[in-house]
Amino acid sequence: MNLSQRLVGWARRKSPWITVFNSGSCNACDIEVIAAITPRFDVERFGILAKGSPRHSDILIVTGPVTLKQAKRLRMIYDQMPEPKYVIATGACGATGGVFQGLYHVLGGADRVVPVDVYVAGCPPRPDEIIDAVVKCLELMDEDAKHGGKEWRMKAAAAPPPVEVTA
Amino acid sequence: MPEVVVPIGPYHPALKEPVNFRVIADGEVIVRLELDIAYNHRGIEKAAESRDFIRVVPLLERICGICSHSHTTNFVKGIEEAMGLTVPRRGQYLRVVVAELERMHSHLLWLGVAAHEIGFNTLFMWTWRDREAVQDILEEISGNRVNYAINEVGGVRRDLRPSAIPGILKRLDVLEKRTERYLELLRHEPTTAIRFQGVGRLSRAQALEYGTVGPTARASGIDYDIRKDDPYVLYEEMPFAVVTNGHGDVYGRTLVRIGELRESIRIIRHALENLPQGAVRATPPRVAPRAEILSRYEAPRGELSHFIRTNNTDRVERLDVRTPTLANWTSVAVSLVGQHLADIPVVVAAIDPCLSCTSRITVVDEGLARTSVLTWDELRAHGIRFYREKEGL
Amino acid sequence: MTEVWLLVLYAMVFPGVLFLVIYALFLQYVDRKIAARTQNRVGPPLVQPFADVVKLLSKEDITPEGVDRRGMRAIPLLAFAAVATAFLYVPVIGTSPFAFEGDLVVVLYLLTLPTILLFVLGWVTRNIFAAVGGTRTVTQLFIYEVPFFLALLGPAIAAGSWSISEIMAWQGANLILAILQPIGFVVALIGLQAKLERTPFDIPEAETELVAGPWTELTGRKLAVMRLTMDMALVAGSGLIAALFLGGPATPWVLEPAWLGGLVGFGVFVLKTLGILLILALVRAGMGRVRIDQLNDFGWKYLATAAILQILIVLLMVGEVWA
Amino acid sequence: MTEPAAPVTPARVVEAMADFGLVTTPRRNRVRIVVSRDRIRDGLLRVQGQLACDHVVHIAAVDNGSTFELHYSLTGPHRLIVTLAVAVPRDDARVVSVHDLLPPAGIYERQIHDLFGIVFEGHPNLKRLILTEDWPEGEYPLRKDWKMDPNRSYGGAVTEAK
Repeated sequence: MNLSQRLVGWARRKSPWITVFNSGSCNACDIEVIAAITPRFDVERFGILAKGSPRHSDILIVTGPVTLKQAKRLRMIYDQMPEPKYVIATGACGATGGVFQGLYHVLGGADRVVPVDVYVAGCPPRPDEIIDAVVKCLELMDEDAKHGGKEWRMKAAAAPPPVEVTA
Repeated sequence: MPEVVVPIGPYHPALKEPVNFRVIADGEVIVRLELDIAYNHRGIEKAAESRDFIRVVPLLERICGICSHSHTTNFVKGIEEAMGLTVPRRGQYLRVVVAELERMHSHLLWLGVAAHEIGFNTLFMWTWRDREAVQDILEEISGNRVNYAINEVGGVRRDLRPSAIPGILKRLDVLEKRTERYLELLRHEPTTAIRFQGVGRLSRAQALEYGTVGPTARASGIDYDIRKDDPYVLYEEMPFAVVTNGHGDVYGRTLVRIGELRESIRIIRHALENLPQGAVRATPPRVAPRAEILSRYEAPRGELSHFIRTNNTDRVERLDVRTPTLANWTSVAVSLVGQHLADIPVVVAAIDPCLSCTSRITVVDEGLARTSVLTWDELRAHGIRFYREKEGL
Repeated sequence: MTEVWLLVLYAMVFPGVLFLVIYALFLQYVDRKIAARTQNRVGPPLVQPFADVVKLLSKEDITPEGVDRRGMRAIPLLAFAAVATAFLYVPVIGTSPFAFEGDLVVVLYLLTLPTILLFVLGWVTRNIFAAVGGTRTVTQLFIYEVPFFLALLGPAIAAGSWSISEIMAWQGANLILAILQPIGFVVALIGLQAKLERTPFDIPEAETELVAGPWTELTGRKLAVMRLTMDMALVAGSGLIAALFLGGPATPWVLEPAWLGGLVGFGVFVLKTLGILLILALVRAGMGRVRIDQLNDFGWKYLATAAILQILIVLLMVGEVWA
Repeated sequence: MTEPAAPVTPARVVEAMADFGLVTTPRRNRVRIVVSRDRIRDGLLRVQGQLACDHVVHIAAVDNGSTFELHYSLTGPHRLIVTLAVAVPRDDARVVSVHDLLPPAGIYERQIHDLFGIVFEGHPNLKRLILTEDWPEGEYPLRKDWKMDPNRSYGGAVTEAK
C-alpha cells in the first residue's frame, strides 16, 4: 500500500462516526449505546462521534429486531450513507429477532434488510461490548481495504445475500 | 411565510426512538401536527397469549428496556392476585428497591435527554455520569445493567447480600448531593430557564381532560400517584410524599422528576435499612384460576395498567397493556400547537415518551385534537393568532 | 523578486493558508478537549481533527438527486477561500504585509460570506431540514451582525482609522481596548459566538431539531472543507478580536533582531487567541441552546443597545480628547 | 373536579348503576358493571356525572373466543375504579364511539379497531395506525382465530434505492 492509502486507512480507523437507528428495539440497546458516549465510557477518546445525519456517518448501529413498519426506513437510512459504510447489529434482536422472532409484526434480524458486518451478542450488550464491536468493525475495515472491497467476505459467506427485494 | 411541512422521524436525532411527526409550521410556529408512532409494534400481546407465565415475564421485560421492571412487576403482581399467592415480605421489599432504582435511572436519563434536546450537552453528560452509579447498584442487586430479570411469579429471583447494603447506601448519599446540585443548576442557569419555563403548558383542567398520568399530570397540580392511591407491593409501608406543583410546563415536569429522585432515595434507604428477613419467593401454583385483573403500577412515566384475564390454564387469555406514554400523547398534540419548531423536542421529551412501550400496540391520532375541543381550522387560527401576537403584528 | 516570493510564502504557508489550516485543527482540538473536560470526559486525542478531515476527504461524495452538482461543490470552496483571504489581513506575527487602510471592512465582509453561503447551501440541497436551517442562519445573521459590527466600530472610532494595524498601534500607544471598551469587547465575543454558530447560538444546525441544518446533505470532501472553514473562521475571528481589543501580536517594546520580535509576536497571538477560545468554549459547554425568537429579543433588546451605548461612550470620550 | 356530595364508595356505585346490569365488586377498590352495547354512552355519562369519574384508565379489548368484550375502566378523585364491561358480538362487531365523552378514548378506539376489527361508529378518524401501511385489509392479528398465512405477504417490503 502506498502512503496515501495508509494515511486514509489510519484516518478511518481514528475517526469512525456512528448513527444509531432503532429498528423496533425495546430501548435497552439504545440506552447502552448512548451510555457509551457519556463520561464513564467516553468513546470520543477513540474519535467516535454520534452523528445525527446518516450522510455524515461511517457506521450504522441498528438496535433491535426489524419491524415490518421500520424495514423500509432502515433501508433508506442505509442507502443515504456514503461509502465506505458498515453496519453493526446490536443485541440478540438485531442478530436474529431475539425473543420477538416469529411475531406477526417482526421481520427478523437486521440482516434481513441491510448487510450486517458485525453482530454484538447480549440483551442488551454492555457499552464495553458495543465499543468492542466498533473496534472489530474497524479491523474489518482494514481487511476490506487490503482486499479492495467487501466482496471477498460476501463470497466466503455461504448464506445468500441478505437483501430482500420486493417490487 | 408559507407553510412548511417538516417531517420529524421516524429516524431523527432528537428521538432516540422511532416516531413520526409531520409538523405543519407557519415559519417557525407549529400550526398542526400529525403523529404516527407504531414503528416499534412487535405484537407482544399476541405472543403473551401463547406462552406460559414463566416465559411471558422475560418477554414483558423487553416491552421496554427503560421501564422493564415496571412491566414485569405489574404483570406478576396481577398473576399473583389471580392465584391468591402471598409473596414473602423480603421479596416485596426487594421489588420496591429495584423499582425505585429504576425510577431514579429513568429520571436521570430523562433529565439528560431533556438537556440534550435544548443543546445543553454538559448537563446531559453529568446526569448520565451519575446514572452510572444507579446502574452499578442495579447491577449489584440483579446482575444486569438494563433488563434486570429479577421478577418472577411468586417473588424475586435473587436475594441481596447483606454485605452489599453499606456500599449502596454510600452511593445514595452521593446521588442525593448531585440531585440538589441539579436543582440549583435548573433554577439558576439562564438558558435552561428560558427554554423550559412556559413551554408546553397544560392547565390542570386540560391535564385532566386529556387523561395525563405520571409526572406530566403531577406538574399540572393533579395528585395522582398509584403508589399512594392504590398501593401495591407494600408501598403503604414506605415513607414518601407525592411531588406535585402547579407550573404545568416543562419546567414543572423537571421539578417533579427531581423531587421524585429525592423521594426515591428516601424509599430505597428505608427499604434497605428495614429489609425483612426470610425467603424472597414463594412457589406459585402452575395454573391461575379464572380471573380478571386490572393491575396498575406507577412506572417512572406514570400509571401503567395491565388488563389480565386468566382462565384456569398456565397462560393468560388476554393481556392488554396500556402504557403511560399512550395516555400522555393526547396532551402533547394539544400543547404543541402554537409553540415553536424549536420546542418540539423538549415538549415531546417532557412527557418522557417511551415509544417501544407504547408502540407495542399503539396509536396516535392525528384527529386527537379534533376529537377534543378544537377543529383543524381553529387550531390553525390559533397558530396564526399566536404568531401575530408574538411578532406584534 | 525576493519580496514577491516572501509574500507568496506568507500567503500560502506561514502564516497563510497552511498555518491557518493546522492552527484551525488545533483550535478545534482545544475546543473539544475543553468541552470534554467540563463534561468530565477525557476527550479526543491531539490528531483527532486531522484524522476527521482526512477520513472525510476519502469518503464517497454524494450529490442529492436534483441538486446542481457544480453549485453544491463550489459553495464550500468559496467559503474556504473567503475565510483564507480574510485571515491574510489578520495580524499574526506583527502587522500583515497586505495591510491597507480599510482592511477591517474587508475582513468583516469576508467573514460574513460563509454564513451567507451556508444559507445558499441550505436552499440548493433541497432538504427540508437544510432549508429551515438556512432560513434560521440568515435570520440569525440579521440579529447578531449589527451589534457585532457596532462593537468593532468602537476601536475604529477610538483609533480614528479603519486599518487593523493602526488600531493595534493605537493600543500600543495607549491602553488595550478591552479595558477601555469592556462592553464592546463582550458584545464582540458574543457576536463571534453567534457568527460561528456555537451553543447557545447553534440554532441553525440544532441537532435535535433539524438534524444538522444546512449541513445535513453535505458528505465527504464537501463536509470536510466546510467544517475546516468554520474552524478557520474561529481562528480568523478570534485573531481579529485579539487584534482589535487585546492589542494583537504587538509587543510593548521593540525586539531585535526582527525574527525574535516575530517569534514573540506569534507567541502572543497564540496565547491571546487561546484565551478567547477558552472563553468561547466555556460558554459553549455551560449553556443550552436558545430559541430563534429568544435570540431575536436578546439580540435587539440587549446586545444592540449595549453596542450602541458603547459607541456613544466612545464618541464622547473621543470628542473630549480631540476637543 | 369537585368532590360529589356523598363520598363515592363501592356501595354507592352499586346503588347508582344497578339499573344497567350485574354489578360486582371483585376487589376493595374495583367495581365492575355489565352494560349492554346500546347503553354504553348512557353508562359513561352516568359514571362521569354522578360518580365524578374524570380519568379513563384503560379501555381493554378481549376476544374470549365467542364474543368480543370491551372494558372501560374509569377513575376519579375518589380513586375507585369503575369498569363498564360491554359484550360485542363477533358477527356484528360495532359499538358506538365515546371519543367525545373521553378525549383520550379516541386513541384507544383506533388501536382496538386496528387489532381487533371492531368498528367504532361515529369516530372521526378510524384509520390504520398500528400495523404497517402495507398490512393486508381484513386481517386482525389479536383475534383468537387469526393465524398468520405463510403464503401471504404481510408488508414490510424493502425496495432497493434507485
